[in-house]
Amino acid sequence: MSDRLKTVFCGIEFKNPVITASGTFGYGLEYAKHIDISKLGGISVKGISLRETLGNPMPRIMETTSGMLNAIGLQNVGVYKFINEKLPELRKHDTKIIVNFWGKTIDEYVEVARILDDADVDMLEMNISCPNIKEGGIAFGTDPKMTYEVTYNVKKALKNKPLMVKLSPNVTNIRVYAKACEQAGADAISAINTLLGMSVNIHTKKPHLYNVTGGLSGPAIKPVAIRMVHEAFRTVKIPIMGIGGIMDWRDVVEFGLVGASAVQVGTANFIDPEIPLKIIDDLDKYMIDNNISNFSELTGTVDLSR
Amino acid sequence: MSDRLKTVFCGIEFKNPVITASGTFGYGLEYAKHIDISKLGGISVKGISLRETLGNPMPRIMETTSGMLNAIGLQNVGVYKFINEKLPELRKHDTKIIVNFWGKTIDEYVEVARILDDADVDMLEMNISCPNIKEGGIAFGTDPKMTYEVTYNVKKALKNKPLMVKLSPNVTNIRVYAKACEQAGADAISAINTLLGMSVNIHTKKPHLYNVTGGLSGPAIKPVAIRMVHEAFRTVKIPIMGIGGIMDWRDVVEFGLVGASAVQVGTANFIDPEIPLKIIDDLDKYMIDNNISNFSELTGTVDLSR
Amino acid sequence: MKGKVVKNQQLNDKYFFLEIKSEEFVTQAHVGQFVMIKPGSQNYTHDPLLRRPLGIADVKDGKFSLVYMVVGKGTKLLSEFHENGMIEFSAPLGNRFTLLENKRVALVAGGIGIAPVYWLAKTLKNRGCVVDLYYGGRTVDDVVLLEELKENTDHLIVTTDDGSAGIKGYVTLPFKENVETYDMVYTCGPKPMLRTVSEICINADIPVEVSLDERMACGLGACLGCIIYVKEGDEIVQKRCCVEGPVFDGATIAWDKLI
Amino acid sequence: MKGKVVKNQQLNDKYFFLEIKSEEFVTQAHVGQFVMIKPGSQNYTHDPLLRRPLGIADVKDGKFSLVYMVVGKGTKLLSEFHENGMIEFSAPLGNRFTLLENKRVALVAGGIGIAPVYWLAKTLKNRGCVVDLYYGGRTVDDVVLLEELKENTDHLIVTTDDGSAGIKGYVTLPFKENVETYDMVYTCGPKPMLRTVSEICINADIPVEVSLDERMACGLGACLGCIIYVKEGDEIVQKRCCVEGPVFDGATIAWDKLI
Ligand SMILES: Cc1cc2nc3c(=O)[nH]c(=O)nc-3n(C[C@H](O)[C@H](O)[C@H](O)COP(=O)(O)OP(=O)(O)OC[C@H]3O[C@@H](n4cnc5c(N)ncnc54)[C@H](O)[C@@H]3O)c2cc1C
Ligand SMILES: Cc1cc2nc3c(=O)[nH]c(=O)nc-3n(C[C@H](O)[C@H](O)[C@H](O)COP(=O)(O)OP(=O)(O)OC[C@H]3O[C@@H](n4cnc5c(N)ncnc54)[C@H](O)[C@@H]3O)c2cc1C
Ligand SMILES: Cc1cc2nc3c(=O)[nH]c(=O)nc-3n(C[C@H](O)[C@H](O)[C@H](O)COP(=O)(O)O)c2cc1C
Ligand SMILES: Cc1cc2nc3c(=O)[nH]c(=O)nc-3n(C[C@H](O)[C@H](O)[C@H](O)COP(=O)(O)O)c2cc1C
Ligand code: FES
Ligand code: FES
Repeated sequence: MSDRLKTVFCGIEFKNPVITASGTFGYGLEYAKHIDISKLGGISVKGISLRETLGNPMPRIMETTSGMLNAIGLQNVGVYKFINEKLPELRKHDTKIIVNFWGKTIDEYVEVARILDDADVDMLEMNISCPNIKEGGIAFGTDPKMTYEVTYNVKKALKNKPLMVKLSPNVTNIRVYAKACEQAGADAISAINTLLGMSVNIHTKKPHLYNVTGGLSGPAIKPVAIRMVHEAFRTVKIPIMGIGGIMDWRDVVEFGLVGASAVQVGTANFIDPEIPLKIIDDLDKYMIDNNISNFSELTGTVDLSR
Repeated sequence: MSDRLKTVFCGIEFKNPVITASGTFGYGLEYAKHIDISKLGGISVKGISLRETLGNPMPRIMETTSGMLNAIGLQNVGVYKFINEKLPELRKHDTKIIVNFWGKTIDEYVEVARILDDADVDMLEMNISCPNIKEGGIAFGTDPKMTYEVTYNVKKALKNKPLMVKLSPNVTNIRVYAKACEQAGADAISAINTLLGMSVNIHTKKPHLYNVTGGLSGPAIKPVAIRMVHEAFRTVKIPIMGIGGIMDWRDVVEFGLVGASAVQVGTANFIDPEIPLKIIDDLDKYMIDNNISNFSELTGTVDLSR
Repeated sequence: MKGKVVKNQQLNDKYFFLEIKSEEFVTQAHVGQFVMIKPGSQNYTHDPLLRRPLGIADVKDGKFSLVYMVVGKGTKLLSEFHENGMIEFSAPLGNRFTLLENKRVALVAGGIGIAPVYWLAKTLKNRGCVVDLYYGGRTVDDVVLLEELKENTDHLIVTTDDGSAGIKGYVTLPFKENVETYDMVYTCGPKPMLRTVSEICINADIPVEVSLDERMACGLGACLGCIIYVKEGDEIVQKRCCVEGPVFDGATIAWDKLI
Repeated sequence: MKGKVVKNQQLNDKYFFLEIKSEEFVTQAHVGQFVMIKPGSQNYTHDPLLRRPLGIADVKDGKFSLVYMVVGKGTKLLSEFHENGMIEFSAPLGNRFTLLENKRVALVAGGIGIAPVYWLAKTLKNRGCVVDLYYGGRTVDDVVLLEELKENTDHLIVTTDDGSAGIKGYVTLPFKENVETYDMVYTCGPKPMLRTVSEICINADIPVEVSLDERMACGLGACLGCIIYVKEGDEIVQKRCCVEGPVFDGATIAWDKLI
């Protein structure tokens, strides 16, 4: 890996702009058996809450055309167990750790954030956009006032760590939400989370997911994600982490062009754990071939002239 | 084709519940050379406006993973030329004609609707959800008050023809829009139009579409469409025409289960003009095998018990 | 990982036997484990999107075998692989069966559940066990590889629901009659069958290992899409089928939460 | 429509020659028309989604031929078709070239633009024309089927940008020198070349037919995705490349709106 891949995002230096997306990479350790995770720019771990959460009943996943639906329901070990049991192991690998977290109330969001602020992690990613839990989650992400409110309060509580807010694509106008985050003091935004979808088993007549609806991810949603990152980039000045359907280096360049300063790879990790590493290598080649000395040179350089 | 496929929708009897979607089937006549269009339940023609419209500059289309983006810009011959030149030809084929229409102001919507109300067509489909024109279109479809307003005014102006309103998926909560249509007097709704998307050519750094963004259609979006029809069905009593990513009879059954009383096939027509006819045949077989005497028996029967 | 297709043989209308050459993989694999396999040769198309889990049905001479049933687009694409084509997979994944030596064991397989059982039978036989295989299917088309299975078992009892092969009726019936005679039971197949076999074993106080089959996205323990509910003392806890399984102690599975 | 792959031959690193058997189709096809072809054998996968337009490069003995260049996932998948595989397409589509008899004609082809020109050359030759083919490519790898073309033309002038085959330089140069000697010109290739050829012809007052290449979704005139701008008197009007084209009068094309 070359220096040219180094990416400064919210003042934090990532080895490269390729981070694995929350919920698709476990606590990182699951993948450490299969790939060298220290080669990653960073890892955004599975959404953490104050208390351990068991998630939704099964079935929780279903494939759709070039996508998948999930309604895991934010199952996680809780913030304390994460810090005590997962983090020390994870820290043995030389990569940045972003902790994705959520709560059911603003107070819960603030409490988890405070705890993480004092833990040995690099950055917080606040999930206000998970479509798969009834309370909290999506409600915060689909009402701009709530988005402002929760962001403002969490940011106020943080002393050490940058705060990135993860936006929901299930809104009429993502610009409003990006703006709300910026105004409330967020250091960055990440976009997008999953689109709300559903599928039904025509033989049993039951929804494929116990939760009825679930989050749609994968290459199917990439055009929506690209559009939203583009819109957000034209609206706010804080940096954007681009997410949604990334399968190869070309997708990363596309996200860069519309305004991403770094990216997250999600569903692709399921398809082949080697994908993020391959993307990093290929991106390096692309940058050499095109004489790009840093990924930031690409950010937002889409040519809108006609 | 059997009697069991007959579908009454807004009091109109369609041969079967399979209609070709607006913008994907021209004025019907283009396809008459390739398939027997009289076998279709109906045809929703390309969105018509008061005056001829030239649409957007090229490029207008781009393929995405299991989907496509389009920004045609509602090119059409205008309502008079449609009625005088296209309709008489189209009427030689024994199938129902739904006229998809749009305007830039409420007055324009009302005027086109009035003209069509007196023409030899079966039903009107009001497009308030096209993402590809700057004025009108999407603005009406992403603000519930505007949706109510335009629906109310158009409905008031109509004497003869049922009014179906086509909803945009680019909203936070489609239930609100479905409700607004119902309250304003719409006879039916159709859902969904395309999702707003974008893609960029990484070599030229230009957006693939001249219009920058475009409407995403095809199997990629089906899970979103299924979810929205499901939500709309649980919110309103007026019938729903399900649209979005239908490729085969299984998809039609899935839309039926979540609440569609009929469906529209869009992008699939591009892939193979035979698809809608094949769907009709296969649906007939499915209904025989499952002892279903009318498609309406399926409508909304998804099993939500756990 | 990549391997070369040595053979992709159609066994009957539904079933295929796929043999893949892959030296690096083979030495690490254990009986009961599975692979996540890419159901298309093309990295540039994304439908189907996810890899598909398939049990390892045999390992020998630097090759491994899979037995699969064509049920959807992934397995249909798999069936179109040509000889010498390269195929991608992650493997070996999951835990393994407990392998006894010189004991009397029963294997109970239903339909495509034969895949991991095939290798298990061979292995236990090689370890000096007396191996009885109870193998049930809906029709004659659901019981495959009978010749090979006969060679690797002491008794092969075949049943079909419609009597088109072997004894007519459920495979659990002949098994139940003899359950007391075994030191250990292994089973793989549809969940209702697995439950019945487990209950028979619990009643007879015979240990039983069950290979479970849940829809999987990652196969690596990351997505939490493949949860199995297991009793631990008074509690019911969650296990990931892909990592803590697919083999579970049949006496601990919380069947009511699974079926 | 369906046809059987008779041959899918790799010509060089990029180019393939695909021959498809399809009786019903062949009798209806005209020179200059194209097919929309499904770039995968599987109806149950939807990536790539749309059919791809390819010019008809030859028709004979109940078969038709395509020449294609692998540029993306659709053409890559096409290149993986095996002999005897069934392939789906809609055809024949679009308008056609005007076929003269017993005249002197020039064909100017650039790169993959050779596909429709191949059949055109043969046909015009059979109609008693004197056929000169100017055929340019970037490198030697972009000029294919030279033997066959030589047989079906009176003069074959090959150029490459790097001189790796034929004359070094643009194909429009040798063509321009002789333009006055022809009764009619036909051209297919990259848009800048088509424009130059058209301008040369306009200046020399020679009629020119241009086969244009626009991204297409339907190929049937329904989607309005393939608009070409054409001068009609003082007006610039829209034409659909797939129905009113792909062959246009080169003197009428509004190039500024296209390139
Ligand atoms: C650990 C494990 C081992 C397996 N071993 C084998 C094996 O050796 N041989 C074999 O043929 N199959 C095996 N399966 C099942 C196999 O993974 C599925 O049949 C396959 O993924 C279906 O893919 P598809 O694309 O053809 O079907 P899809 O189009 O995805 O689905 C078609 C039908 O199959 C059902 N289905 C899909 N995935 C699964 C699944 N994971 N479990 C059960 N039903 C499913 C769907 O509900 C649907 O009805 C195993 C599954 C697991 C989890
Ligand atoms: C009427 C007509 C006739 C044609 N005849 C031939 C022919 O005989 N032989 C042949 O090899 N090609 C021909 N083409 C071009 C051919 O259709 C494209 O190369 C093909 O669709 C690319 O598909 P893909 O999936 O491989 O590439 P994609 O993955 O879709 O795209 C790869 C690259 O090819 C470019 N591309 C895609 N579609 C087109 C297009 N329609 N025109 C130009 N560039 C495109 C893209 O911009 C991109 O850079 C013809 C096109 C038309 C409209
Ligand atoms: C199984 C699964 C679980 C997920 N869990 C989380 C989560 O806990 N927190 C979160 O913010 N996003 C979660 N996501 C969303 C992803 O991080 C990502 O935003 C989304 O999948 C789109 O990216 P992709 O198309 O690359 O997968 C999850 C996605 C999947 C598929
Ligand atoms: C090229 C194209 C043009 C379209 N034009 C219109 C239109 O004029 N009016 C309209 O209401 N919808 C239009 N649509 C949307 C379709 O009618 C349909 O709602 C959408 O494509 C989703 O269905 P599908 O996935 O089956 O294509 C268009 C879609 C496409 C792809
Ligand atoms: S399949 Fe992902 S955790 Fe088991
Ligand atoms: S490709 Fe659809 S109109 Fe020409």
